[in-house]
Amino acid sequence: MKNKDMIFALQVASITYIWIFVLGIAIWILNLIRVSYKLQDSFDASLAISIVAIPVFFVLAVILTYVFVGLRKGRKREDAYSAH
Amino acid sequence: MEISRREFLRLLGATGAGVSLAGLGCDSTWSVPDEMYERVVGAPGIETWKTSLCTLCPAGCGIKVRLIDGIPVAIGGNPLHPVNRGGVCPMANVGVEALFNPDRVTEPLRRVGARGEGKWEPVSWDEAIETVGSRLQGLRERNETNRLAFFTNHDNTLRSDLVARFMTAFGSPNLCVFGKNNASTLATYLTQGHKKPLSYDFKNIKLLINFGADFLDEGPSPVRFNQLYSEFRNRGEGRNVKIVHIDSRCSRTASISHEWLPVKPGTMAALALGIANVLIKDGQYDRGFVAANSFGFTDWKDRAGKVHRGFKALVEEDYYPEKVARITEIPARRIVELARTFATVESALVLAGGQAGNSSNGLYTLWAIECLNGLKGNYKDNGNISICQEPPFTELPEATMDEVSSKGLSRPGMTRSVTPFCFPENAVSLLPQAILQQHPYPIEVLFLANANPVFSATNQSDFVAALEKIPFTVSFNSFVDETSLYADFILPDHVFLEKYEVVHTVPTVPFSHLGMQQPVLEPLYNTRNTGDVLLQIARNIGGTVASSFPWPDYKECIQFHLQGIYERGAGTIFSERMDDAWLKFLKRRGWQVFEYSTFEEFWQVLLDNGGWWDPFPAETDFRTIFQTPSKRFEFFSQGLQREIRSQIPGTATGEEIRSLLQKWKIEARGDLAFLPHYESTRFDDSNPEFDLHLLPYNLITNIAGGGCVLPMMQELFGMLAREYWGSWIEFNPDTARKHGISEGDMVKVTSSKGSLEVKAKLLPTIKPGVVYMPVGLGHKAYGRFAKGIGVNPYEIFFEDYDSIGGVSSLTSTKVAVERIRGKEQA
Amino acid sequence: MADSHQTFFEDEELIRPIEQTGPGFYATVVVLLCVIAFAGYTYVRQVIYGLGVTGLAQPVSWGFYIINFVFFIGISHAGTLISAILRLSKAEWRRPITRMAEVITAIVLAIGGLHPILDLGRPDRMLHLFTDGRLQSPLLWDVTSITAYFAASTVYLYIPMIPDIAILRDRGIKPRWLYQFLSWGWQGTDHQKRVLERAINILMVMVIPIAVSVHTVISYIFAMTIQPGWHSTIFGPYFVVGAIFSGIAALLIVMIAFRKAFHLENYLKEIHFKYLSTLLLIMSILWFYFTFSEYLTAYYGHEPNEMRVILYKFFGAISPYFWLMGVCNFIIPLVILANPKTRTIPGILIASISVVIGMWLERLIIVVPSLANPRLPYPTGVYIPTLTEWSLFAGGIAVFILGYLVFAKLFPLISIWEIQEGRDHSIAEVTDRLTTYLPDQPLRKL
Amino acid sequence: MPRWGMVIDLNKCTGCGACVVACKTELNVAIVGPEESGKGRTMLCMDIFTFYEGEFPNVKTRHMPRPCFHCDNPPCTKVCPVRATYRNEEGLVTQIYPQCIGCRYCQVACPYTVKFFNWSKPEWPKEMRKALNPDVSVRPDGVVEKCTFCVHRLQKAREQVAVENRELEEGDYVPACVEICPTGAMYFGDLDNAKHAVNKLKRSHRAFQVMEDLGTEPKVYYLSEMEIE
Repeated sequence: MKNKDMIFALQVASITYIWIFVLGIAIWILNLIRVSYKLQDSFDASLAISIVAIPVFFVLAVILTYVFVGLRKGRKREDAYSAH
Repeated sequence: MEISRREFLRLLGATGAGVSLAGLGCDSTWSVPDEMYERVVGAPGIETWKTSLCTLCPAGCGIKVRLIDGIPVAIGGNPLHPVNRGGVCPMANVGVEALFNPDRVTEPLRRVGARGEGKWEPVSWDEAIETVGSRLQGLRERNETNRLAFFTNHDNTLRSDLVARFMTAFGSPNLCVFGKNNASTLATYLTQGHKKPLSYDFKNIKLLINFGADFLDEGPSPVRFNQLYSEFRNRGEGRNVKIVHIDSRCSRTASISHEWLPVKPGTMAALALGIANVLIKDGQYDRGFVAANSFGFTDWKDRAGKVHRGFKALVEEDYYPEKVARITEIPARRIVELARTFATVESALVLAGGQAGNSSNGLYTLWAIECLNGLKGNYKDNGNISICQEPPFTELPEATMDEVSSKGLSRPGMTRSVTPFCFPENAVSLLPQAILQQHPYPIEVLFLANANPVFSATNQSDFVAALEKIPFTVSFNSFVDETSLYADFILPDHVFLEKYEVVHTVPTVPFSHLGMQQPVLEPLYNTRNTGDVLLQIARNIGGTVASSFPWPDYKECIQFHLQGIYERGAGTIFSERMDDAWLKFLKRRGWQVFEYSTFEEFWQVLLDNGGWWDPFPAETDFRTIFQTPSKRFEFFSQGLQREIRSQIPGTATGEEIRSLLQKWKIEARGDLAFLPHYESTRFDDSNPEFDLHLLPYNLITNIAGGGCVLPMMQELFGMLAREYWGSWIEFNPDTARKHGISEGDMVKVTSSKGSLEVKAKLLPTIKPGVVYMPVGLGHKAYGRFAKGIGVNPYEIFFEDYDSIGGVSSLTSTKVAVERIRGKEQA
Repeated sequence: MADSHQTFFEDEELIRPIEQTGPGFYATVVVLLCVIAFAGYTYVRQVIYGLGVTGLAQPVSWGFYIINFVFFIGISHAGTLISAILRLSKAEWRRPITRMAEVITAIVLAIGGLHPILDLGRPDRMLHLFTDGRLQSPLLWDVTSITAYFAASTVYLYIPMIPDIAILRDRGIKPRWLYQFLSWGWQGTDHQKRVLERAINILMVMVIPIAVSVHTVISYIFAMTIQPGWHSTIFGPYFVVGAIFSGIAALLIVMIAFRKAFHLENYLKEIHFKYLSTLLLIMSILWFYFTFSEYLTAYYGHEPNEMRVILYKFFGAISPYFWLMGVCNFIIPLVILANPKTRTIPGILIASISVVIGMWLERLIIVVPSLANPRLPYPTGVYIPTLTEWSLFAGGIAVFILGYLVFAKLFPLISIWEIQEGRDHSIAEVTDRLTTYLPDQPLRKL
Repeated sequence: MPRWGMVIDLNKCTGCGACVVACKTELNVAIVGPEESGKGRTMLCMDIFTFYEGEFPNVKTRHMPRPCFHCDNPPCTKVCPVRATYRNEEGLVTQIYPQCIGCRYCQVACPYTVKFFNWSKPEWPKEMRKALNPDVSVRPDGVVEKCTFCVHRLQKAREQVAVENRELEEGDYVPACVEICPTGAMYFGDLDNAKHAVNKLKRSHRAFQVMEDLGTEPKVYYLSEMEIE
């Protein structure tokens, strides 16, 4: 079914987006750490902050993925439209 | 770590060239004005420095102009110049703004609208000079050369001499120099018998008592006095000069003095005499000097055998400290303390100025103060006070005069016929009266250069009326100021960076000197040096007027003057500082420090180094210093006596003198009138509700009114008060409380002349009962940066004059203040 | 659609606003869009002419934008934090209010988080934050923690909404694809329920420290400087308390408004208001306590620079706002909420509005006086906001209302499945739980 | 590495304001005009404080020029989110205008309030733009600026001494305010270099820093006024 495919694509896209977002943030923070190291600009402080910040985002992404995948997997066979 | 220049600039943000702009791809429309961008992106500019002179105020400091590709961008001090010694004031520093001011007069203008309307049309120089010349020619044809008047401001330039020569050669006595013969000059005249500026040698002094002279913000050379004051405080252990300042406001000068005595306005004479009283009672004055070189200290007999009262008796009887304390509101203890310090210090100098001379009793006040110097004998051979020596210019032959000129010149000047004062040439403020009454004759042509009485006179409305009455007025200003608004022609002068000029003999400076001004760039606009224009006009008139001015242009006129110095070989061109002893040695042997094979070489070095000076003044003796009738320092002024007698035909009777004194509103009678004394000050007593004295003061951001064409100075006008682009009025917090005024309120200041709305500032540095306003803002013309900014306190100043000197009294104004609205709504 | 579940009839009221839209809604939206458009216009103007169009100057260089930033972020603590705490503590009365609270968080956070951008002199250089940011700067801490909080709170809003979206999907409400997409095939199977429950449990534990950190970090913007009035250790908790305080007030206002507009009297009962207003009262007292200790320490220490700021707050130009803040945040809530007679819904509404205003004033009192009183003798600054700031403030509020309205048009404001769950399971569960609280029966018998 | 610093002798300073003006012209600091000035947006990299001590008639007025103090431990650079202000290895606290996003955090963090913001695009009348100092860029609107210790002059001095093949000496690099000061009240140089006057002066018994207790370690020292003996 075309509609179904589209929705599936959207769902895949959203999971991908979440991970890109989280990875983006992680890369951004790592980049800032790198720059601070390069310019000797309080590398330690940056590192400390990143230690807190990066896991938070990852946990969020993991939870979302877990829910999305879990919900799809936990469906009764077949049709998503029938009442539970 | 090696970093490239590019990286460096990027990191530092100082975009030294186009590099960082290009490097960062920085958007030019957002960051840099186009012109700037071109210069920044283009090849690096060639930096050159040119020596010149700043003439934004009469002090004429030596400057060094920084030029990038021939465009002046900054001005610093010329370290070789011995007067300002490398320092400049804020105004000079932004002097290029005057050059690039968008509201300069860029070409000769002829008025097309009504007078004061400010509508002009451009004319060519030839046509303008032609018109002016034919007007003057007309006067000559009618044998009425005296009907030309010239209003100018006092300065120390050669142009002033040229103007004077022009007036003489043309044949008019009506050269009116604003601010020239002020009360100080007259006080010098009364005590020392000449009207030349005095020089002071501060080298050995230990104490300086300053009566109201705000030397750091105005006066002969603010930069020099800033340096001197700083030096006084930093000569080193045991050699520092103690500075005592006497004024009703703690000005900047007072604030860096060691002591400030807040005196009641207009009572400084009493204070000075109170100090004299202690000195005389203690016998601590310079007995030798007083006995040998002064006149009228003790009671004396005239030729007729009549005994006259002496200074000593007067002071001893009338000015004991307790009484002075009552008059001046300074505790008697402090007066005595100050007097004792003054007496015991080996070398102490007294200076006066500002408020002391600008009151209704200004001359007597300055005279009384000068007497302190007399008591201390400050005119000794190695002494402090002397006459400023002019550089040895080429002696000019007398201006040739034909019959017309001689006749015109012999007519009485306008002021003399109307003034009710003893010294009429000072009463320039009364000119409007004479012009309006056309007494003794009408003025038909008026020349204006720099003088701006419509802004800065207390009777400015009279000046407007007078200007409207004069049929033909020519202004030589670079800007359309308030007075030029009423002119028929404006023949714009160059701005100081575009012309040749010489400033010499700055008052108070103890050595003869001259500073050279040279153009640092080609004139930006179609303007001409007023000196050149005057020479051209003289040539056009022809005859003896033309032959008095044999020079093709003003530059040659200057060179002619300097030829004398070159030939005489006196003094030296400014040079890197040399050992004083070495210079003295050379001088003793009659050698010149530098020798020049030709005058051209001399001229070039003079231009490059900025001027000439003679570090060692010629020895002077009392004969030359004291030119009074007695050839001594006069406590009792025979000069004044003579002056008064000269105004009465025949032998003066006591009755006639009395009525003359009556006319001059002088309380003193008899001998007292010829002695320095405290004449109670006159104030505007027309309305009992006017309960506060309003006094003006000047700021270093607007010396001699020059700051109004410099936007930076307008912005930083009150930088210490943190008032930008605006005026304010200063209150003592007590005074303010009594009037229900708090900091920042808008108040209405009302005098009998009118009212102004201005912001209130509360400062503990003001005497209660007195309010102060800075002057220099409130222009109605002068271009976009000046017009409509702030208020002009002169507008509401009460019109009164010094009883004898005829100088405008600026301390006679009384005002009422009223809070209009608070800070928030402001 | 045809075979609608029996429960649909039970909670029909909750779906009705989604299915039916009245003219009032459109009128409101138009008005709000006008306000937003005007705010947009003023912002564009500000970008073109620079921040000169605002009332900011030297030395008060932070004004409305920073005040509103702190204020909006403070409001955002309404939701997630309250709902998480209530969920965590298994407070059964939470069921109809959690979502309303969470929506506030998500929308207000987006608005508040954008405020620093309004404040930038060079918004065109925003990217420098990403290319050359410095994690050392508290502003970057903010960027990070607000992003985290926004992510967490939207997730926390969304995940418990999935079953309700499925209900909407099943009713065939348009746009259907949206609900199909967002419901992730929810069918209410045991596995799905387990997954959902587990995720919610993790999230609610996680979201609390994030929420606390956000406002702490915002306070750090001020507290990390050494400026008098800002450099204070209690600023973190003080801001958090203030945030929760204003958040509850905002939640109460929203509840009262939608109770009236959507006729939710059946769901938002007296008891909810009673509990929440008690919480508001407690927070008010707590806020007072923090304020008191903040000022007492500064006053008692009598450090001259601190004193100048304090005197400016107490008696200076800003003092009317200072005392108004005290009245709004403490006196009015105390008087209204401590008295059962006035603790009615209109009373609570008045108290809540007063608290929201008071908390906004508190932000003003924190930001401006410290800047207006520099240590060195500069002139005291005056800050008078211009139309630009006011219109952007109005725009911010309009965006919030619009966002909330749109949300309410797309999703049920009250969690249907949680209500059902409450009906179906919790009564029994609570009885069981209560018995565990109580002493064992046998003991009592003895 | 030199540590550039300034010493201001308050006993020599007369409060004439030449430094304020020289600074404004050297750095092309905008003239904001009456309207903006009225709103309190006057821009001064160098400023002069006037302190009044006591009540009338025993008042002492003191003037104190104030550049940026170029702290060794600057509170402003710590908070900058984009590295637009930082302390370089020679101790100068610099602003990178093309980097600044205009958040004004450094401005509010500075305990001395020396920084200020370009609220509007700086404008000069067409004629006057020619007179701008070409060594320093004009700032765009929306960035924070402050005294730079005329760091562009350091760059020029460096190039000059490189051409002349010698070491940088005292006096090669002097900010505009120090250069203009007519009373010679300001000294500039390397605080760590014993050959430089500032090194000796900062150890004078009259030397103090502004708000030393804040621990910002300003590199501008003042010499207090002396009493007359």
